[in-house]
Amino acid sequence: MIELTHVPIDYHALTESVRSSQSGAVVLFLGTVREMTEGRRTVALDYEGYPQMAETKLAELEAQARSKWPIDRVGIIHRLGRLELGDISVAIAVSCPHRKQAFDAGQFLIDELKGSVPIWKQENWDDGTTEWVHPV
Amino acid sequence: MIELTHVPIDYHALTESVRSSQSGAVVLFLGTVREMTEGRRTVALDYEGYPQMAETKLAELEAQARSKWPIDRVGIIHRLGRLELGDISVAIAVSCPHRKQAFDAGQFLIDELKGSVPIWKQENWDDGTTEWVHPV
Amino acid sequence: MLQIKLFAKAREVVGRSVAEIPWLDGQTVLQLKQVLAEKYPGLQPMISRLLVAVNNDYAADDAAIKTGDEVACFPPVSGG
Amino acid sequence: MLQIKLFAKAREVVGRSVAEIPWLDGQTVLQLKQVLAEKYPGLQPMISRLLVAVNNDYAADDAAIKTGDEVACFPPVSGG
Repeated sequence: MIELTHVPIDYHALTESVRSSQSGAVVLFLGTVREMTEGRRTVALDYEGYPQMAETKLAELEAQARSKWPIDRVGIIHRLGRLELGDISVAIAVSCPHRKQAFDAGQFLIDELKGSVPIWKQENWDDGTTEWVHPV
Repeated sequence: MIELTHVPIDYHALTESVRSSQSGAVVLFLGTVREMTEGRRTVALDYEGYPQMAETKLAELEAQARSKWPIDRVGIIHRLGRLELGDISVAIAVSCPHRKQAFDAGQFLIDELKGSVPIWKQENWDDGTTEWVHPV
Repeated sequence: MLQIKLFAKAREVVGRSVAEIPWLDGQTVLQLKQVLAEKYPGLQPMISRLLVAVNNDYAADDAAIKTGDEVACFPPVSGG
Repeated sequence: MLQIKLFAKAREVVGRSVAEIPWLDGQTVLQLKQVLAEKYPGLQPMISRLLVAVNNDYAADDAAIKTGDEVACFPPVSGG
């Protein structure tokens, strides 16, 4: 299941959707809005996406991950719009027969998502300025 | 938070308990009862623990993990007793400023838990036989 | 004419989410970037980092674009 | 007398969750395993894999045990 949403992510439902008695391991990753970045204080992040292409790229990532690991089920939800401190921007859940597969697949999916899925975020610093985030 | 329990694990509450605006990443690991193991079919697992020592060892693991990664919050719950297919036997949630730290810490905690925490499981195969699981 | 969806800082500096420019089939991604930067000077400081997607996939500088393609232009992604 | 908590297959083959054996302070973990295997022959096939914990920590074969210590004996762990 791949989804872009403007409402809070229900990661509990996402995790339930990947559980299965065929799998011994589930890994869930949550990206959340962190207050401090290199000494500067964030008050909110604005996420903008290119929805059709983002969904296409996420489906490609799922296919790549499935070619590398024996994934049972996988779900990815990315939120768009204004997010406050602590809010969940992205949730990735994956189930596999064994734990190392699930950890590796989960880490691959979030690393690749950050590198190739057309979504952008803008910092809203506590001094009132805004700044588009450049990838590291 | 470290806990041994005989009731179903509420991993949603566990995950909420580690979320924090100081952290950009949460990783949750769930171990679940898998039906097939090397071609044999499980109907249930019975988990037995040595509670005082298990809690001591889990607290030591948390301290070790905190010495290796900048962990914000961590929670570990292990279930004991009879578990059916798909049930969650263990849940580990960890939050860190960055994602690689959270993945590495989560994987360390489940790997070490399986190696040193005094809990044992017994297979109930579908042919009616039972068998204590030997670590691999 | 070719329509180009714009996102993030590219959308912001251009001041609109869709740009429209005259187009000859066979012109390339690199030519698109040059035409855009000429028409919208705000894009010039970021031109070397601009990405172009054609039909929901990243396109290299030498890829040809034809009218009717779905085209988008944006800075490096920063989601997650 | 020394009380020894037994878990998993060790508990099962002994048929009880606590064993009690005569003990002289200063005897070692290795001696404990030998005394247990003598008293409970069901433990003999697993004696080389048996683990002993003293006061909630794993104890090596040459560690000394004294009466009053919390002692447990069990096979390699398999939780998770």
